[in-house]
Amino acid sequence: MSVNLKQGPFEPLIIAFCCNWCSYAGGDLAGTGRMTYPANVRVIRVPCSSCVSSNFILRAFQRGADGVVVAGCHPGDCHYTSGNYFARRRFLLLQRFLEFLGMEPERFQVHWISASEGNRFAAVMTETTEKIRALGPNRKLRDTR
Amino acid sequence: MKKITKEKLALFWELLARRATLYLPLQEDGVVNFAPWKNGARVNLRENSLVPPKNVFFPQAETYLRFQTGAKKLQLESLEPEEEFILFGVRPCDVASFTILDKVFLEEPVDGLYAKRRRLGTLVSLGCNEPGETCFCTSFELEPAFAPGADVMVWDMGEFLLWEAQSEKGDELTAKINELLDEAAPEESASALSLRNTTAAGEAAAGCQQEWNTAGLQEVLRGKFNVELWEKLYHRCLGCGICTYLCPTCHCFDIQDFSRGLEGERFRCWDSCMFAEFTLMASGENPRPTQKERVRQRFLHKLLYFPSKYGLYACVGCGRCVRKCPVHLDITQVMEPIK
Amino acid sequence: MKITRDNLCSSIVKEIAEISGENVAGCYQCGKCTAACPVNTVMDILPHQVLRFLQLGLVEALLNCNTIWICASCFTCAGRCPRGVDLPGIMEALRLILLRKRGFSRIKAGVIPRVADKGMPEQALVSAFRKYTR
Amino acid sequence: MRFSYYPGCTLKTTAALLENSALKAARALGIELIEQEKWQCCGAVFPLAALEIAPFLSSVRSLAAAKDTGEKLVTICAACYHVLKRANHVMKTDRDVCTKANNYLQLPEQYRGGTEVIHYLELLRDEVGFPTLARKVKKPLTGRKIAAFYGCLLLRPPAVMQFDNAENPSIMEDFLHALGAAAVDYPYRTECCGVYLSVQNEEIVAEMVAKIINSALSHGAEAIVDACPLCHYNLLELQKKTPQGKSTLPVYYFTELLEEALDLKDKVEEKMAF
Amino acid sequence: MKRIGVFVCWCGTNIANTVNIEAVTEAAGKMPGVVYAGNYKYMCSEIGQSKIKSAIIREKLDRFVVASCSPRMHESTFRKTAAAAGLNPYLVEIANIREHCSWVHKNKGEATAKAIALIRAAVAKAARDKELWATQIPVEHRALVIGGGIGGIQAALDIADAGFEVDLVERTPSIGGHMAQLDKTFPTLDCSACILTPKMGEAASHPKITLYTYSEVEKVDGYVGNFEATIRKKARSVDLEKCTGCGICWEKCPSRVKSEFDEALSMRKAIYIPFPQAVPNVPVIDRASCRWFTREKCGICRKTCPAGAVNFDQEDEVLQKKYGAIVVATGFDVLDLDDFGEYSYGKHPDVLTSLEFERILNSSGPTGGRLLRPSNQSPPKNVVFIQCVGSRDKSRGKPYCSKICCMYSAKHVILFKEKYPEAQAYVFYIDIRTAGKDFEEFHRRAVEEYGALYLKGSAGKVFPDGDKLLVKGVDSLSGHALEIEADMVVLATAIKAKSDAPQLARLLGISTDTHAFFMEAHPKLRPVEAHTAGIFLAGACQGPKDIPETVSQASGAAAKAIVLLSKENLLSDPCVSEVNESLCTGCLACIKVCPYSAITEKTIEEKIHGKALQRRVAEVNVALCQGCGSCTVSCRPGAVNLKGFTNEQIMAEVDAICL
Amino acid sequence: MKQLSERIKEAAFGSLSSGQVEMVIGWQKGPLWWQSFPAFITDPGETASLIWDPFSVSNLNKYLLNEVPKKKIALFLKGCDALGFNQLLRDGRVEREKVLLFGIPCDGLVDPARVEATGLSKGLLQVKKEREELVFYYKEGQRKAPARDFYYSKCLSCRYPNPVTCDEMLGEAVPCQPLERFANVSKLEAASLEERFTYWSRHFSRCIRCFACRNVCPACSCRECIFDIAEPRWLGKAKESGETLFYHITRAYHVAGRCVDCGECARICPLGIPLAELNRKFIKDINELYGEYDAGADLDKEAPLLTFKSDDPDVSA
Repeated sequence: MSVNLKQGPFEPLIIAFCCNWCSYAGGDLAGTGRMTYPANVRVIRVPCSSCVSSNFILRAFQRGADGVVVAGCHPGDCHYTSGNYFARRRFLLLQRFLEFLGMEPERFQVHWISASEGNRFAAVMTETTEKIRALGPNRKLRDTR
Repeated sequence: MKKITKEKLALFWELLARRATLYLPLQEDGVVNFAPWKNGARVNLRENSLVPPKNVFFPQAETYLRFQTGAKKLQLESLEPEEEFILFGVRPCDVASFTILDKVFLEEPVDGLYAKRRRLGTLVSLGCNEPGETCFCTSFELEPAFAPGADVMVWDMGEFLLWEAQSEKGDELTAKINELLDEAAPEESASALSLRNTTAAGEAAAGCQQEWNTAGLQEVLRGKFNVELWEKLYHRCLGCGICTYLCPTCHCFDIQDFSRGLEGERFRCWDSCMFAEFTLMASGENPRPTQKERVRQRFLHKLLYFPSKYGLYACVGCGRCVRKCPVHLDITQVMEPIK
Repeated sequence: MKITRDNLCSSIVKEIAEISGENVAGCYQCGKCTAACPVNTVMDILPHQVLRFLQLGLVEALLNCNTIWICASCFTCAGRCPRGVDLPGIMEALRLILLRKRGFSRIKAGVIPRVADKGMPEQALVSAFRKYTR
Repeated sequence: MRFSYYPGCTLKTTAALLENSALKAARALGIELIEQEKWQCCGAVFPLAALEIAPFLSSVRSLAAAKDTGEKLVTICAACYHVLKRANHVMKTDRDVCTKANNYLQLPEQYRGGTEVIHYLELLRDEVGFPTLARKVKKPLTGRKIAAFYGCLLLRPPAVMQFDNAENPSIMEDFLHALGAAAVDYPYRTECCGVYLSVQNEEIVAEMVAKIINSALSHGAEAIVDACPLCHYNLLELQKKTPQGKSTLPVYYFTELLEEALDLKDKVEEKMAF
Repeated sequence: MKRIGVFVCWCGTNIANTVNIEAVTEAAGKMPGVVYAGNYKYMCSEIGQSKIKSAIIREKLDRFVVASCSPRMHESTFRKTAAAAGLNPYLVEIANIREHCSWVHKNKGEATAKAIALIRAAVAKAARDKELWATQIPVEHRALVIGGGIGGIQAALDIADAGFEVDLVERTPSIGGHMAQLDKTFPTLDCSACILTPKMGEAASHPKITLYTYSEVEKVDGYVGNFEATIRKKARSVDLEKCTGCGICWEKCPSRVKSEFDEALSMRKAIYIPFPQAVPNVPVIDRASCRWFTREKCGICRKTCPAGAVNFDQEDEVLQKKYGAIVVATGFDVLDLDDFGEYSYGKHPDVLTSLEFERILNSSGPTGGRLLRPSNQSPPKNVVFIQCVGSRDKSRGKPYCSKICCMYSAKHVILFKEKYPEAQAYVFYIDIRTAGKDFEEFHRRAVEEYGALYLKGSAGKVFPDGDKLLVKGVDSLSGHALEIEADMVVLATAIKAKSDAPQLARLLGISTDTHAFFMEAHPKLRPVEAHTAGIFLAGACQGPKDIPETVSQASGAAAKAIVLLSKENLLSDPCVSEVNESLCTGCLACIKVCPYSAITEKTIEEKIHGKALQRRVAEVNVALCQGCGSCTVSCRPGAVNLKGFTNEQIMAEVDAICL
Repeated sequence: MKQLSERIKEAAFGSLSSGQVEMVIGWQKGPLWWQSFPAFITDPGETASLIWDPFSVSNLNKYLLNEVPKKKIALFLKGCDALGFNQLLRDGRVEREKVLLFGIPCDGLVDPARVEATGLSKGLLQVKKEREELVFYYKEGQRKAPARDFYYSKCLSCRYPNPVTCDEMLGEAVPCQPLERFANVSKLEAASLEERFTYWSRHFSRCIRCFACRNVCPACSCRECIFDIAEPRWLGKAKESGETLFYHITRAYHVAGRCVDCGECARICPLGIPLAELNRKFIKDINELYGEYDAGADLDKEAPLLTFKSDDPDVSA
């Protein structure tokens, strides 16, 4: 059963697509540094933020995610040189489009987190979880089945 | 014959809706479609709906089975429609479409979901006052202002609606809402008949451009499977599903599963012979590889295969496809050269 | 001198940061502000020292110095600061703290007729009032 | 060429000379400066405190009014230029302040920094062009050695003002060259004149002014030009009180020279019919 | 049906303390496709791995999931385990329940639930794993070194000494770089030329090194082990073979231009060698200032050349060569001081940058080593050195420390004082940074033996004041604003990346940091490698460095290149993109987003409805593809898929996590 | 207009009879006044049936995807069609040398719904355009009205009435005075989140997934559409608001930076969903964020989603 259908107070489900080279490693560093953040966040490892298709993001929302984070290397630092630059364009447009359709913009966030920013990783995930918790469950893009 | 004055309509809808779910032609963003009536909804009795009311009996998608798989066992739960409803304002052509759908779904093997909905629903037809530009129901010997298959027949006489029950279900409904109905004066009742005559005449008259002689069409089409005309016709088809989805008689469907982890549900949903994937087989083979075969299938199915099997054309002349086909692949026109 | 955490993060230090929008930790004491300042000779606390005092939490001394009143907001320091610290903004914050809290005025009413008579431009009077009073 | 024009308080009183000469020259150069209706005082100083919005609301109103006409907003007074340009910068870059200012002002249309604020000197350089100006000069100031004084308000903070190279500006020198004069380069031309300190601490200002004047003199200047009423006052009045005693370097507004070079100086202005 | 095994690691107490191992194992056992789930204290240990191996055989597992630490830690370990048990190593997935779970959550219930979700995702992904096979790529045994400064020279020599061919490409007419411009080097005060020139000669005469001076790399294609570079040898207009370097031509040449080598402090001719020890010692005609080329008159050099080496008709030569490895050693530039008008640089001849000062000190420099004021050729008595001009300046300059200025300023003080013992040196500094062998001692000598006055503070403005310079500054320690009357002012100008570094980075497919220095693959563990395999970095092109650091990094880069060049073949990562040709529409958007030019178009023929049809589709070069997956997103119908991270797999992960 | 239709016939006849092309795609007229539809002619003798009238709205170039010509195909392009053609060219779906393009300057086409809304459609037999006016023919006689009053709204904001590419122009270029095309998008942008959501859910709830918007789109030219692919099945077939949203978001997103703003999606939607506004939101954002870009107008300009600048605006976190 999806996290947000459980009994009790609303607990958001947040899916984070993290690029292997920066953000996933930043997540690892958050772990090695024992920096806590809410367990609501579940990370999917991808090679690069440019590898995250809008399809996955929409799919996550359909299947019950309350928030989606895409995290990649800082612009200019992409392991693959330019992937995050393309991702930045794709996601900025998608973000603005979703907002145009009436989705809360907070639900889909993009962050640049380097391998050395374990604290930032934890902070972003904490902050995102809190924001989404405050927003309540995603009802707009969700599959109701 | 009964009547109800138009001022009472708002009350009337409310009363009906209290008895059962009430489907009415509602207008939203300039588009008229059948939908459950809610207070404040804008009822449009002038125009026919864009999407045919078949979706009330045969929804675009409906879940009928839930399943859950464990390590060993599979649990199933079937779902059935339970809700009684009234479908008000169906035009006689669309009422006739149910006769066609009944042939498909109610003959053995009977389609349980459709059958149940037919039982649960009461059909109130609204006669047409004026034929539309693309109407050609008379081509199929239908009457624009009279639907024998409806439970209740209603005519819009301007100030009031005339109401006549035509079946047991119709009588029951009439009894339930009798408080709002008045007896129609004899001359008022008679006006319904004259309306029937004038509209029928209107449509059949030369003024209506869609008069299409279907006599002997079935025979003509036999053996026209491989004529060169199809080669010419199909080109402009875009392969979209507008014609089939807006057709009151098209009834093809697909069955799909939706699952999340170990549980899920099975549903059926409209499909269209215009789509390339419609006949695509798992092997990758497609017996109707191009739009030519698909266009031919659609026309021949309506005008040859169906009548051959069931004895009536699978078209009621509602004109929706003529009106909405983006490239005007007009059923009334394309048959002419074949003939 | 005793330095305590309370001094370093006193509410007034925070208030200065809030009013000026500047982070005094950005300053690494290169002194370029002082070197650039056209009125540094008549200041009792030099511009770079103002930042150092703030880093040390020594606000009281700053509120009693003449520097903040002498700073003419010429922005030479801000334009050259390698750390992008807006010192005139901090000076303004220090002035505002005094002007807001005590409601005092730095300007003596007596000077007005004298200077106004000399054809001093409105601009000078308005700026003086804006800087010296509330 | 048509522009919105923001005069400011000082130009209407103590610095009328600056305005009159500027407007006269503008007409002669075929530039239409349309004075804004109901302009309000810019406040003379830009509020440096991050939390203060109220003091520059009047500037925003002027900026928004200029946007409505779709014209660039011309200022002549250096202080007004400084305040309006900085206010505009904030409106353009600080969303938060921008929202607050808009909420407060309740303008018919949101203002987000769309107006371009330019100084009269920029008008001459970018819209008229110094070469064109040079061609229009009737009485070139040939042989005159003049030191330009920039002061603070036009140049700093450089990141916001972007008026010219803040440490090494040339616009006034280029202007002087266009008028046929020789521009004197001297190190103190971008220093502060002491601004409003003259109200309370005249002696400090006198010392600052002395440095400037002496520097200009020692580099051979015969006159000094400026673009700011306050600099003008300080340079003109306080050089008399310099510690070294009276010095006699004449001080002009740049527009006075412009007027002179265009040969408008003694002409009585024809009434413009509007 | 797949047969998936799940192995949950306790990681001692690291995981087990926060995650209920038993509950997780039980839940994993019920997941679709899972036929076995077990757990062990240390899965990565020998015993743990052998447990996995035996389970693979016993339970006939065809793939497995390890729930343990980060895949960045042990993915390769468990892939080897799989291979050892006869499974394809790419049939392994890792669920990171340590770094991403047990270590960052405190509540055991929540952590357990999350661990289960992560394993569910890994299982869903594993179920869609396919066998993947690495391919072998042959290696071209030749290296390309770009940049002929001390870094490039050192790297070339090291690689060549290991027995591999090296091509050294230098843009200017001579190798030597900035080091050739220096007078002495800190902290030993060795003569720079004395230690550099032999190296230059060695490089020129090494049988394995080919010098391409006055040449530029125009294009680099290919991939690790198989780069293909296009090198443009600009027309020198002088025949390298015939020229004897006698110097008659440049003596006679009538065109005078500012010398780049002397930082524009002296003039050179249109036909010139940049400096006396240039290698090759063959002049080049600067066509932009040569009268023959600009006015078609003159030709004196051609007439006077005794060897007949001058050739006006020489044309650029374009070479294409293959290389296995590339070393980038393109060095640095110094910051442009346009934004720092307060120092009067460019307005007054006695205000110099350190590099200009270096040339004035140099015996082969514009003054023949006599340290005189450029304004009036008189000996300076007071020299003010200002450090951090543009360095550590996030407003107008560069936020970083240029690293070498403290030391060379001390050197300049010493050299100045050696020449003029009676004179005074002043140094404005913000902080003194002397981390390095003998550096602090050197700095103290400048202060204590040579009496330089070090002033902690900054100079605010340099005013030309008569024939002097008035420096207004501050001594922040005493709290005094200062005025110093100086004869010369020397600005320690920030080091910056070469202005065309971003273009070179694009050309090579490597990345730059925010200041356009080339990025190393890892700041600590892979400091000499670029992100792109087969490309190595040496010297200041990667960040400010002094000579010994540059040389050691160059040797490091050379060592890395040698490792690569000594292999016959390389194995490529099989996680690369592939194109489903039947879905591919041929729009080729993927080509546009591929950072490695790994996708090309090809024409295929297929039969559609009986008609033979040719159409274009995309094709991935598996050797070039680095597996970023950008192409997969650019492909609307999803015809391009990244092996190991297919659309199906990521979608399955999403679905599984959302349960 | 008459002249133009004559020229169309001539061009068609000429190119077919000379053997230059093997097929001409143009428009023919149906019996009803608004029925003008694509026609595929291979016989020079049939070219006389080709027409050009205020209802020749169908974009012909997408049909090129179905045809595998040995020789060339001749095609008539309006301004919007030419942009679409260029997009197909850019996507590698047509070969320029396999088509002969006749350009048609077009200042706007008539929306039958607007005619109906005015009541002029009753008994209407034929509509013709004469200069700036429409002439409505009835049994009883005729009526006239300014043509622009009846144009599709997409035509009123058309910025490329004259084809940007063709082999031969038939007719004089027409002037262009487009209305602001982002007015609706801006209006929606100014609405609250909930208002926007209500607006779009109401519209999307009508969607029957006939895919006409996709099938007509010159930027939707995939051989197999992501929505049709069964494995993996991205788009489910249920009538679920989530699925419908996925469809509309993804459709618009896939044509972002590629949409030529021909407005066909919205015109063709039987349920009247304002689909073009979705595309225009992307166009507007792209123009604002990455500089003006008109897909199909300039083949040398890099598509905005296939390029980047290192100082592009950041994704707001």
